Amino acid sequence: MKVLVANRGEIAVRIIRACRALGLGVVAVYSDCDRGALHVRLADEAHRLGPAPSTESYLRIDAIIDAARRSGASLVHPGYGFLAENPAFADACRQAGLTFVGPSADAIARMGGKTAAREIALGVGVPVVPGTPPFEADAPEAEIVAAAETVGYPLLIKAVAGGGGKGMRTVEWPGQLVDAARRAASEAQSAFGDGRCYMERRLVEPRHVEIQLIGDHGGRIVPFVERECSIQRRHQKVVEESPAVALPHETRHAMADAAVRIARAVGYTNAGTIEFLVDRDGSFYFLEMNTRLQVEHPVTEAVTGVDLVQWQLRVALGEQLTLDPARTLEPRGHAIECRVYAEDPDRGFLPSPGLVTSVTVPSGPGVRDDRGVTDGDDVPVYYDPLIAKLTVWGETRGAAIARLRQALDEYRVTGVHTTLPFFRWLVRQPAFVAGAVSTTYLDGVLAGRREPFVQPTEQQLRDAAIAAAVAAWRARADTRTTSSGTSRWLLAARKEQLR
Amino acid sequence: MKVLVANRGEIAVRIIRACRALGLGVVAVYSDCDRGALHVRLADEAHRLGPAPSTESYLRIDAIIDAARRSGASLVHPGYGFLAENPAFADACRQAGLTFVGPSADAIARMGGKTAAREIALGVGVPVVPGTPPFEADAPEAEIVAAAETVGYPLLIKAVAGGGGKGMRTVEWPGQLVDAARRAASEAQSAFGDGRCYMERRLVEPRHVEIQLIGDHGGRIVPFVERECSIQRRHQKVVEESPAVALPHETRHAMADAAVRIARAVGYTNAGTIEFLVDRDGSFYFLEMNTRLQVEHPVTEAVTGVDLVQWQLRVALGEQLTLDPARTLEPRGHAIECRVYAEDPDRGFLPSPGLVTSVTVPSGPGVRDDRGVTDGDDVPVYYDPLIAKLTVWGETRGAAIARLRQALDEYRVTGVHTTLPFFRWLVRQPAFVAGAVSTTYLDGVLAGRREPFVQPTEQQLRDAAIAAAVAAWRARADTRTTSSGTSRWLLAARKEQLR
Amino acid sequence: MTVDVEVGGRAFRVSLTRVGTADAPDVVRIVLQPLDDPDAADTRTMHVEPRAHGLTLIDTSDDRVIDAAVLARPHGHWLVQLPGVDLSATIDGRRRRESGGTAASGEQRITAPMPGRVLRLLVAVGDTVAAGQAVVVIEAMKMENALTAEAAGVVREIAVEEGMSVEAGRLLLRIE
Amino acid sequence: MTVDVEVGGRAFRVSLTRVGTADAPDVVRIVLQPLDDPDAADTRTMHVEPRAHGLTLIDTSDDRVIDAAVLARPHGHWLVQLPGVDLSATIDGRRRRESGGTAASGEQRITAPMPGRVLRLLVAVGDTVAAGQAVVVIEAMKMENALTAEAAGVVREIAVEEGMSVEAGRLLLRIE
Repeated sequence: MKVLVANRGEIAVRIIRACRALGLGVVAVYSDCDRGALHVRLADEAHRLGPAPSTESYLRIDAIIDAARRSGASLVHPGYGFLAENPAFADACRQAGLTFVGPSADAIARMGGKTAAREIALGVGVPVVPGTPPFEADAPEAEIVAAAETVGYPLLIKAVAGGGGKGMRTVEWPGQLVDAARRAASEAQSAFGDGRCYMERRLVEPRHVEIQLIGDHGGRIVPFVERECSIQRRHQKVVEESPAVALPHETRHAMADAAVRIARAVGYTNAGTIEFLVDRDGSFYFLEMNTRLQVEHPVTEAVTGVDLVQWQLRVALGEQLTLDPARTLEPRGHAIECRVYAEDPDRGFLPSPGLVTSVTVPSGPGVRDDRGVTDGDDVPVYYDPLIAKLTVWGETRGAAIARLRQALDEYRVTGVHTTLPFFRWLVRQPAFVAGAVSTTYLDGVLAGRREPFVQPTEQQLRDAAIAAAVAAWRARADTRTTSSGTSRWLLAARKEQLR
Repeated sequence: MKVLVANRGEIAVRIIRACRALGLGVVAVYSDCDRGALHVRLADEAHRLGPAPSTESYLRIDAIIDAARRSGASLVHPGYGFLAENPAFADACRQAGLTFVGPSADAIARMGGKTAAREIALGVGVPVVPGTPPFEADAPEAEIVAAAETVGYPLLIKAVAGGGGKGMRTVEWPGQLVDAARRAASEAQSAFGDGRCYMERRLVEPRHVEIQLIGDHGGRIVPFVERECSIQRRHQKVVEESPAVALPHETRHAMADAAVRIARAVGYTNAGTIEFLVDRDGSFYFLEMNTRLQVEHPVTEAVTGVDLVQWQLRVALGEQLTLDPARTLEPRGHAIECRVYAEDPDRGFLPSPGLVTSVTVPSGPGVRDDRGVTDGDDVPVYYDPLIAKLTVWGETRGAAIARLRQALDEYRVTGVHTTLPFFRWLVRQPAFVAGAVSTTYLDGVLAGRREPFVQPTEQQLRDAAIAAAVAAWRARADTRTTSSGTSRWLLAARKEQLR
Repeated sequence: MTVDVEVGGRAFRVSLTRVGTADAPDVVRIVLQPLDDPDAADTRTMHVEPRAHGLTLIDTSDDRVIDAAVLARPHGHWLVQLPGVDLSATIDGRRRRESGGTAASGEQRITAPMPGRVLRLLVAVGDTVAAGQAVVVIEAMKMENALTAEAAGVVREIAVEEGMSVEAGRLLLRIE
Repeated sequence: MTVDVEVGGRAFRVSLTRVGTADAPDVVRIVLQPLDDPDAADTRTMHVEPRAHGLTLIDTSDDRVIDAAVLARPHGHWLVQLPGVDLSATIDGRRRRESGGTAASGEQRITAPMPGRVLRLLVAVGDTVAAGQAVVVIEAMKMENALTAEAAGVVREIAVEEGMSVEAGRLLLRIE
């Protein structure tokens, strides 16, 4: 039996590994710029979807269904992002006789609309953050201003179809409102093809805590120990951990109960996550549901020993859940994940696409690296620049942090900039070590920073000067000869020298 | 505080990681051929010991003590192999004011002599396999023959100072005895500088089961769940797992008790392992003690969550053990390790030294890779060809095997031959899957094999023909030009073309 | 060969002499002289080993290893990546020659920091902008990135249109 | 260029024609003809991308990727490593020319399979040896490896001494 993995990068690699461990065949899909990508090399077969832009490749439902037909795949795993939360895709799979590894199109549709999901949560007695109905991308200014008044400032603008911080804006005072609403709508339109947004009251320094769950087709729903994802940059998670720091045992169980009630209300199957905001008084509010596998699932796997992606596939194949909720809610040790992006943290986290020329990966006990590129691979400009997820486990949070520091120090990627220097700095901040963070923590400390995350030593400056001089010398020497086996960096260097 | 790591390869890397997680500085040592090796690159500083042969570098006590002095290291971790079980080294460290991360010189000396160790085991009521006193390398033939009679055939000849299968020979009938004894003595002399051997009765299809333990300086000794290491080639372990397959709970506890009694008898501190042979009737016999960290320690770490190397360092620094024996004896899930060697399994496991040109490493949940080389690194001809250890964990043994297969399929090393194809074959053998193996299993099935471990498909043959032709074409083109940036394989190819 | 290298705000003069023999062709003598302290020169002899990602340099006196990824970037920049730190370098003042003059005259050139698409132009030619004001939004890798003016000035030229795809280093606006 | 490649007991004739343009210089048309079945020829056009460890070849018709590590080994051998399988290949019959003749005359050349040290010679010139009999012990990487005669014969030459270090491929003994 074959599974078509309708994604790319690290999550496609992750899903391929789960398929293999279950003895399932793997069909990859790719856009033109991903022809030789890692997920393609690891698959049994690979089918082209179209040109590099995602609207012409990974977002093309027809091309993916066609690849599934041609390859004889019987399951489709959407990963996260792209079409993962698109009910039309889940529906198209069903109509093509393919098993969609995820919830029903109906459940996606009902929970995917952020405002409808809030109604469902309220319906089963789970509190939500006060908010407005959705407004259209071209709603009149007066309507937007009036809606904002019902929520109060500061507020958040969010895309109805949102996720990953896209189409999201913070509004501190009325003067920022209209411009922010327009930008959020434009970003939402370009990211999700749906420009509708809504507004929500912004809690003061809340924590982001979420409950992973998985449901089978017999109505069983198993919740997992919570994840804390409070460390966010511009509403995008950058560090996640499990369990949350200092969350009372009763709150965990109350959240898990609330999550299961919400999932049950829509007949939820397969993996999903209910996100909550936790206020400073310990009360929690339903935020939204992600009707798919999440980026940060490895921390849950690390503290429970459960392979979530294997269970996604097993449930999709009709298997009954045999996980013991008592165990999935009792973490063993502590896990932390860092999302490593191809971005330059010293230039405002600007994306840094390009050729990865080498990767040195940390390893050892309690260290897991999920990566979508290796040396010689490209980070294309067309997609999310997430290149790897580093997950560490320790018997205690302190032990996990110690391992995380060691692993981050060891991790090295050349050819592109990465957020590794930023993480090396972050994991040494007192607030992080104390776990005293909220969703506003990171943007707050970054706003005041001017200095680079790493200060080079005198020795490093001298070494760099020597390396640059030797490289220039070699590149010049090389322009006088012809070679077909010259390494890539030298070819690039020679080209620059000739400018 | 700094730790000098008196070793190389994967175990040096492993120890460096543990030091870092504890915030300790790392001093590496190296021989001439390891100048740019991975363990050197990961260290804070590195000191040269001498020329490549281990007798002139990693076995030179004086050079290591000198490097520790120069660097200001206060601890010395010996790893395994080399000087790890040399009481003179432990003693030299102590005299130089350095803390040796391991047991006392006295405990090493008492347990390191295999025959003396047997006496100690008998003294605390632990049964041993019947055997002879040691004989000298140049013992008269008659003495050897007479000693063999007291044990009976088949028997094993073992080096008193032995380990890792070196200086070990199986003797099936009297005609093989003298030649085998001479060879074992010669190998023992060259490997350990001590040619003395002894003989031991060979049990019929026994299993090799061992108990890891760790002791602190307050007399606490904590035993761990057993490891099974029955899959051996020429007495050298190639696959290890924890827990053992179908070992009764009472046997585990009886073994752990026996192990603690033996360790206590010599006032044992730090990490060590008591090895047992388990006969077909379930009775077990003390085999020997390894007074150091073992190659296969990751399987224990995987099922207990305990970082053994960190605890080695903590105990050496005077910390008290706070591990709960009830927990260390209760495994969570199942772990299996494969020792990946630079050897060609299709040519009788001949060593395959050389330049590693690329490494593709498996990862994902429950997968750990401990490696001593990465792409661009050399596997020197001077040392043990172990290049990596792949350890997988699963909730059950079946889940672990499924992950192991997936991880082995994904693992790729180019430039040298490795035992990966052999492992891909092994983990699909019914006897392995059933866990129905003994220490004679592997040599038995390998003796009868003629066919290669992988049969290439027609497609692979065609691909290889094309790749070889393109490579030859590029190498010829390249001989007509000069280039300083040509890749290494092409330089090597050009050289061969010009022969 | 002698070159001037500027890195991390420091300038060095580096002289290279090949001293290799047939056995070890890639041995180089390096004299490193900080331009702000010419007496603190440092002479080393190093093995040069090419790697897929750059160079490994090994000091023949103490075996210290420099493992550097070196990438040529547009406009005479080099990116030098050492373990733990990424540094931007220029050689023989290329950066100064190419953009230094403009800085002196008070001109700012807003260039694309990465390949992407011009999403929105927030100013027009003739507009007065304040320091820190966003002037153009570039979309790359699914994120919007607003580029800001470094100093106050007047927009003199807009070299791109909305919707246009741009390469890294491409001039977007000129502000005086 | 046309070469004959022998791999895994099969022989192929491979013709290569460069069809690259200035834009894509490394495109090659490949005609592969199994010598045992000349009608089953296969023509493909492939991009050739050099990698640190070898080559990535991408079929332009179906985008299938061949990721091969290719290493030149002594005596005209090539080691081709594809994912999951290592294959030894010879080009233009080099192996046959170099050692084939000796096999025909009943001569066995025992050569060092890897670099190492000759630990013990177990036979002397003039000794008769049986098939499978160990004739020399090589120590490499801390293991002893006994090399055996493939067929019965008489030892004609011993080309090394005990304790000598040998390179891979070095002749150790000749048996007739």
